[in-house]
Amino acid sequence: MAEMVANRITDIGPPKYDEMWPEIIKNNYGKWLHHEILEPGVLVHVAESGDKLYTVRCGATRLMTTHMVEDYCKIADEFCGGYFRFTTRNNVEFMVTSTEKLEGLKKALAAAGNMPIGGTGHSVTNIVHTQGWVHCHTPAIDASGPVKSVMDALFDYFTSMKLPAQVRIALACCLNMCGAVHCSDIAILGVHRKPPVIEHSHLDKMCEIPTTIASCPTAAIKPSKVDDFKSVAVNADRCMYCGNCYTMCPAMPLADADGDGIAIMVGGKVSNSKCMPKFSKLAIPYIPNEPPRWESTVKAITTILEAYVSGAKRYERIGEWIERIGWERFFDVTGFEFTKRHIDDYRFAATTWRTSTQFKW
Amino acid sequence: MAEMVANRITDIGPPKYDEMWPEIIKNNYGKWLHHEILEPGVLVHVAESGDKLYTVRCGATRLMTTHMVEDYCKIADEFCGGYFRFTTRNNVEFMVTSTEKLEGLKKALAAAGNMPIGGTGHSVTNIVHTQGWVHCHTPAIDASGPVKSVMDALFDYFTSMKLPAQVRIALACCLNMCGAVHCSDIAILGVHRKPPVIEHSHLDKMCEIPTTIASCPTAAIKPSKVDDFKSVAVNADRCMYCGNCYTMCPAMPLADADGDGIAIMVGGKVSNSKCMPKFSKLAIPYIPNEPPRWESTVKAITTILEAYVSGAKRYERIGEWIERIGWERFFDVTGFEFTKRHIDDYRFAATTWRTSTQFKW
Amino acid sequence: MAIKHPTPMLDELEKGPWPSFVTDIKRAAEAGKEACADLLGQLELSYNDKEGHWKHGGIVGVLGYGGGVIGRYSDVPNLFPGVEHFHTVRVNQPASKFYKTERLREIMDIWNRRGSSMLNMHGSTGDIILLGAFTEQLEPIFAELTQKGWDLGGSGSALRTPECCLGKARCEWACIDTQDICYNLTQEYQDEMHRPAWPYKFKFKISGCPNDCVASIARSDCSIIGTWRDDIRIDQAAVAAYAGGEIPARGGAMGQGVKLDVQKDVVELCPTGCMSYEGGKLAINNRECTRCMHCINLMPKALRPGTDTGATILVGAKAPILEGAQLSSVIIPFIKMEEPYDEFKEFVANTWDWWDENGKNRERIGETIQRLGLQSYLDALGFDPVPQMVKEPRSNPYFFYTEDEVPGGFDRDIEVFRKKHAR
Amino acid sequence: MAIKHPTPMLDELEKGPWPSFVTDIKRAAEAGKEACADLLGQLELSYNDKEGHWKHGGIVGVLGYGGGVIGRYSDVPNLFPGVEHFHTVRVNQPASKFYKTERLREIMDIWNRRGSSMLNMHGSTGDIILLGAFTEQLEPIFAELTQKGWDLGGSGSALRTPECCLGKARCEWACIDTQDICYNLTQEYQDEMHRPAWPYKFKFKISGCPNDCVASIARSDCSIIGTWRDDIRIDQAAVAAYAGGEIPARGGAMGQGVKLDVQKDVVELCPTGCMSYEGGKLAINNRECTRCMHCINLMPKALRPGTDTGATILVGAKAPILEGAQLSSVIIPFIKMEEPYDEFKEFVANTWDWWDENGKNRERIGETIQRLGLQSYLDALGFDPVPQMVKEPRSNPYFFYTEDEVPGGFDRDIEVFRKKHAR
Ligand code: SRM
Ligand code: SRM
Ligand code: SRM
Ligand code: SRM
Ligand code: SF4
Ligand code: SF4
Ligand code: SF4
Ligand code: SF4
Ligand code: SF4
Ligand code: SF4
Ligand code: SF4
Ligand code: SF4
Repeated sequence: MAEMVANRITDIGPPKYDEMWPEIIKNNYGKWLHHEILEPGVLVHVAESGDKLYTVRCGATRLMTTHMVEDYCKIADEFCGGYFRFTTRNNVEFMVTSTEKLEGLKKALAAAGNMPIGGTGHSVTNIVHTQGWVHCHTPAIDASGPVKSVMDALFDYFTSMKLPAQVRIALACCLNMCGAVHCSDIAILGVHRKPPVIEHSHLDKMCEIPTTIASCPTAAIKPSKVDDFKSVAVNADRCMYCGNCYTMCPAMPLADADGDGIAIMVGGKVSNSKCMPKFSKLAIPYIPNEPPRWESTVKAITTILEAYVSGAKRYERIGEWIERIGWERFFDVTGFEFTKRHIDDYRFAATTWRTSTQFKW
Repeated sequence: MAEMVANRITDIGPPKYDEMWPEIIKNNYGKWLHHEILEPGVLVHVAESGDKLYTVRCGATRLMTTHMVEDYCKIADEFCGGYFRFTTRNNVEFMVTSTEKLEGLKKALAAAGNMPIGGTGHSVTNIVHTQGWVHCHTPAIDASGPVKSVMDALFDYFTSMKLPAQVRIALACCLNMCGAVHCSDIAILGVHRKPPVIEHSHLDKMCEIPTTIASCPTAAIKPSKVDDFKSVAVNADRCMYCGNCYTMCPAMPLADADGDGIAIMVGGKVSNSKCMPKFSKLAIPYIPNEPPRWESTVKAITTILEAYVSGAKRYERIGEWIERIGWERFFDVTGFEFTKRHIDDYRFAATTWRTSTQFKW
Repeated sequence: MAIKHPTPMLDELEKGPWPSFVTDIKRAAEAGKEACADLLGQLELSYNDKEGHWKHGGIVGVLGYGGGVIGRYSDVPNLFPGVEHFHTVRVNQPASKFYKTERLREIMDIWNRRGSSMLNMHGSTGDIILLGAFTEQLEPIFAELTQKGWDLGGSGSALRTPECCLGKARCEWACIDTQDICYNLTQEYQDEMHRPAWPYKFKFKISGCPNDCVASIARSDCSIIGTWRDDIRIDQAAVAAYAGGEIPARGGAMGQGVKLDVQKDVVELCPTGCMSYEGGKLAINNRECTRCMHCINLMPKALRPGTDTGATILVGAKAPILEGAQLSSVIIPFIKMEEPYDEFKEFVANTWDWWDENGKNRERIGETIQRLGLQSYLDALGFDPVPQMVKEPRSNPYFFYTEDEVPGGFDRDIEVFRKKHAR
Repeated sequence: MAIKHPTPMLDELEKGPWPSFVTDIKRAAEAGKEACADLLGQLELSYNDKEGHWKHGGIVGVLGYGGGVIGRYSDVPNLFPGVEHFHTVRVNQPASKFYKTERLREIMDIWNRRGSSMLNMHGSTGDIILLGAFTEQLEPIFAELTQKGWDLGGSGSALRTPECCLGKARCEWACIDTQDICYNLTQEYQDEMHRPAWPYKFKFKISGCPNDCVASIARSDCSIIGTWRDDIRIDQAAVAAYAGGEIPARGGAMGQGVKLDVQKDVVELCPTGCMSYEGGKLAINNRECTRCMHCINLMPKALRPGTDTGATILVGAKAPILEGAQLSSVIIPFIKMEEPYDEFKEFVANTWDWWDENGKNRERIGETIQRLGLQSYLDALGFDPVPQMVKEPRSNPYFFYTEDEVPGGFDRDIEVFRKKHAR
């Protein structure tokens, strides 16, 4: 063991970035002048030197095999001098230095069949998402399945740029919200609806009871003795199914076929362009899990997008559009039901109530 | 006693409103068509019937004697058929039905010397205020003195209509804020700065200790035994001088010549016109009490008004102006210091922090 | 009696163009009111000390009433015996504060004889405040007042004196009869006003339109604000007159000469962008209008509220003690407010029941709603949630279900779960 | 090995134009990866059950590291032995995710041999996620990775893998060297990343400009966002070309044909109203500009950020668990970000000290700031408050003083008070 430690390489960090750059980036780093989107998914960046860099963006699945990576590598080797990159939204970008190479690249991508070009400008770009039933232990929904189903339906918006502005969709499979679901134009959020079921016979062995109790934001958990086991009890009236207790204590699973499903939130954004960053707000509290194609979820999202396309002004993000027309009108034009769950009752609730006579009928 | 009760008239409520109306209002109630401000302080309302009602608004002190009321009554008897009214901001309004009577009325008011005409339209109208050292038990400041000092300085804005929009000033002599100080264009607020001084020898006799403890919003009060007296102790670090304990317990006075003074808040409004109602926000945390003329307070307010006049667009209330230019610019143009006290740390604090890169240097 | 004490500080407040309360009080002192002479003396002392000189109020009042009188005693009575007692009597003002001088003089007469002759015209809640009575005068004052047809207003943990804007009496925009509503509620709830029985105070304020001239949205637990459901009435000829500068902008609010720029001042400042002005015609897309009043305010001769009028009811405004200030929030987007206001009174009864049952001591209804959630209050009212109640839906994902809403309920068997999912 | 389990549900996800993860995984299964075959089987079971089939993670890892590996076990291992263990290894990505295929293949090779061949490219924090390892493979994988010059990213209550936008590599707007900052911080804080010692996780994300293409303001405890202090650079000839329709609006973001309306689309949508366009000349009052990027975004050939560049530092973003989601808040309005970033690192050290000392278990720094107040954090940093830190000043009147700030201090003598004020 000691030897092993001695031989071990640790704390070296990742490779340095510049090793991963194609020549043209090495030459023009920090010296780009401007860019243009030539067609959906195809960008050109022009440097002070006059160099031009053509980028082709392809939709990717994020959850992928080494085979898929190898496919990307091959294309990069053939057209891009052996370099390519992933975007912050899990798309793949191939870069070439001439229009001739660009044409060849585009043909090769088309031939691949699973490398759709798009996601730039006023499009729906790739859905940022999490792991779902493929890996995590707390999901209320799958991730890759709903993403695939939604992107199939919105494919035309990925390969075109006909929206009023950028639309960013994110999915998170539980309230932990790994990603930027809380600030997305449209957010698909996995929600539980049942309090944890408690495994009294094992809880004391598997979990620290005080930490478990402390983990609950609503103080719904109390110590309790059940059948001579030291355990806990959950006050179902106070539980909001956040799953934080389960994170601390595996003896309190939440997952339930009938309970779990999807909430849709809308109108968030991240960039500081025009308006400040915004949180997404609740549009639909619950849609059942419908594997394998999550039809109702897909329909809800296309409904939002269609209302947005027909109602928004150019350059308006979804949140800006809704704030201009008013949330009361948003529920009107989408036909979504406004329920008691839409009314905030958490910490800043009072800041969301309508303290004005200004509203629309 | 029983007889007395038998004879007593109770629960009759106020006289009915219509008994107090001049003839022209009886005739045209609910039938007014439009109005116009003929000059500062002088309005005309035109009814469907063609009747015209001329109103003259006079600044008044609110804190007044029966002598002053009698002066008003005399004018009302002479020119207004024995009717007049008070506005919701403690101005006095005389109403006549012809321009001839209007001229006579205006002359009489001018002759009175203490009935300045104004307060309409884009003016500074009367200051809504509270009782101060003239009556209440919890004030940090006087009310009528600062009001008189400020209105003297702003008199020209009362008798003219040259501001970008209406400016409503309010004063409250302690954090109880009797009035609409929390939603005024400019608010003058009496603040204490020392924790209560505790009269241990009498506290238990004068106050209920549990209620006293419960009254503190920051839980700064704890039971305590001092010199054998059952009493309370205040954790000075947690006390924010709100005076709520004193409201419940007279053995805990806060007033202190060195501690007390004025905070200035700005940018609030009430009407739903254009933008929704807004709270006033802290501009200056503390200005010492300077009886009899509160020079520094007067200066702070004229500074705000001058910056507003030179910076605002027409129809912009103070709060709208500040939000357009940004609070960072407000502190710039007024020269007021931005301090740690301006940063909220109460319940909704996080909603006031700048969660964006958008700001001005 | 005349002036008893030198007041060099207060004398400074006799200078300047704004009316001087000092001059006024001196006049009363000179006319013989010791209370006024001593009030000046004590106030001068406060100006020197930079501290007030009143004791914490004692419990005084009139028989059978739990409020309407605020006790007040000087803490330097030896120096100023005329204000040793200085209680206030809150007299319920007539709705919107019109006065027949004859009737007002009834009060002045009583007050000159039995009190200090000092007044607040009016208190911040709306009452006529008689400022400075000795304890022994309270019952006689009350007896004389009621005999003349006047009654006390509210104080303590009770309904406070309702207040309203002048409304239909002189304003073309009043969408509801503010004075009648104010009077009717005051009469209906005499008991609630005079016999405190609640967690804390409760205030009604009534404004005829969204301009809210009585600041009800900021200062009342229940704000009744006039509005309309149909279209803004437009007189295109008058619009043209505004555009041509024949009528001054905003009813002359900036002076007679000021011309309105219909496009820039009205259309472009409309918060919903629902107006247009083309070819000299003003058009409003009323469906998108939020009835903010801006355009009407700027062109009072051309535009008027609609005719299908009623009120928006908002609940919960208050000053900052303890949980921070609140504005009222929309609870009923629209209600017809017609005499005898039964629907509204039913809502009030349900509101008070809920608050009475759930409110903590010294907790305003706005705070109770914050603590228990708007939904809990709506449930008690039997109201369905509508988007008009919020500026925006929640941004957090923390919402609740009841057991019957979720198929299979909340009770699950860990054994069944473990059959599918090994530990 | 090939396909082991029928997957009628998953097969539905092979249809449609978007790339199918099912098709991809099937390919790996067919190429012989049992893990992939069983992953498909277990996922199909989840689709049937509408419940996931992973156990709560166990504690696994590599020697000397407190994180970088997330344990995961199937709860139906008998059915799907290939995924009985399915741990993830978080490999620290190169800043902004450019890859030389040769280097990327190093990882793929290791992973094909020793793991499931499943990946997340990339995880939400930015790592290359190797998805599905058996426990016994963890050390060998780690050894091979490090030998090739790769290291693990963060997990647990530690610094998480920093992430950045592509910045100067391909974007004309980058005001800071995002990749170098990201790399430098990653190297500097290897210990903080690999040996969890804090109340909870901590994330850095670096964007080159306020467009924030790495969503740092929403997803990182410390957001480093490029900005500038001087004037936006204008090329008036290019402005004219936009106005004339020679260059498409927003760099072609709506297609090549779309013409920009400089007045309507740029000037009128500028949030500060600090632009004007008269006589064909675009003017910006830079003093009033809040550097929102809108105008630059719409006319990338005509406008460019200034040249006195640096970063705004914001702190505290996080997902909703527990206190609700937060965005980062401005702490340092402007800082020059120049190698070796000493000033910034001093700020980081002070930040971590304060959080370490004051943060509760599982409390993100944003929550600690909420609980203790922004001022407490600023005090620890030794920073003066500036209005740039807030959207607006407080609206409540509840603020504190220290004893030395108030003349006479806090200790008062009730006897002295009572001498002036009788009880
Ligand atoms: C490649 C990428 C950065 C990277 O390091 O990988 C990137 C690249 C560019 N972004 Fe971005 N953005 C990228 C993620 C983002 C994100 C992050 C996100 O979506 O999670 C944002 C914030 C989104 C939000 O607000 O919710 C983002 C907000 C912007 C904006 C501001 C848009 C707005 O008006 O709100 C611009 C400006 C614009 O598009 O005019 C911009 C502009 C650009 C430009 C034009 C910058 C340039 O001059 O090269 C690049 C091409 C834009 C395009 O695709 O139309 N980029 N951009 C990311 C591509 C993601 C993808 O695959 O789709
Ligand atoms: C007399 C009075 C009502 C009463 O029952 O006593 C009244 C009367 C009128 N108000 Fe008011 N308002 C009166 C207090 C208020 C208040 C309450 C307050 O200030 O405490 C407000 C809310 C103030 C706020 O927003 O902070 C108020 C907000 C308005 C507005 C909206 C102004 C705005 O744009 O925000 C208008 C419309 C306008 O002026 O164009 C208005 C308009 C009017 C009109 C034009 C209504 C009419 O058609 O007759 C009246 C004359 C206005 C003028 O003086 O220029 N009235 N008005 C009150 C006079 C107070 C005074 O003595 O100065
Ligand atoms: C007389 C008056 C001020 C004035 O100069 O006009 C007044 C005077 C007092 N108010 Fe007030 N309030 C008066 C209108 C208000 C208003 C305005 C309104 O009603 O429109 C408010 C703000 C609106 C609201 O209700 O929140 C107001 C908010 C308070 C509060 C804070 C309540 C809160 O929930 O935040 C207190 C504190 C308390 O109740 O303990 C308070 C308490 C008090 C007490 C009883 C002092 C105390 O701590 O016990 C004062 C008695 C003073 C005295 O010597 O008479 N007073 N008080 C007003 C009543 C006159 C009238 O009946 O017409
Ligand atoms: C793998 C990944 C999701 C993905 O599919 O990409 C992920 C997966 C998990 N996250 Fe996450 N988080 C991942 C990025 C995020 C992000 C996004 C980011 O970093 O930009 C967030 C939101 C931003 C933030 O940090 O707040 C995020 C917010 C959370 C939270 C909520 C934290 C909070 O303060 O609100 C939790 C709950 C917790 O820590 O107990 C959590 C917890 C978890 C745990 C450890 C589950 C748990 O309860 O213990 C998940 C392990 C799953 C697994 O099986 O591997 N994860 N998590 C992401 C990390 C991959 C990587 O290293 O690149
Ligand atoms: S969102 Fe929840 S379920 Fe999904 S990966 Fe993150 S922690 Fe796991
Ligand atoms: S799921 Fe959340 S709210 Fe429910 S008991 Fe667990 S920690 Fe508490
Ligand atoms: S604001 Fe305070 S001091 Fe002034 S009257 Fe109201 S309770 Fe009394
Ligand atoms: S003044 Fe306010 S904060 Fe201070 S002890 Fe009294 S109740 Fe508490
Ligand atoms: S609130 Fe409306 S109706 Fe009442 S006086 Fe003011 S403008 Fe007129
Ligand atoms: S009332 Fe307000 S929202 Fe309606 S049209 Fe007029 S300005 Fe626009
Ligand atoms: S954040 Fe700014 S610098 Fe970075 S890629 Fe996006 S636009 Fe370019
Ligand atoms: S960057 Fe934004 S604020 Fe600055 S000039 Fe451009 S649009 Fe206006």
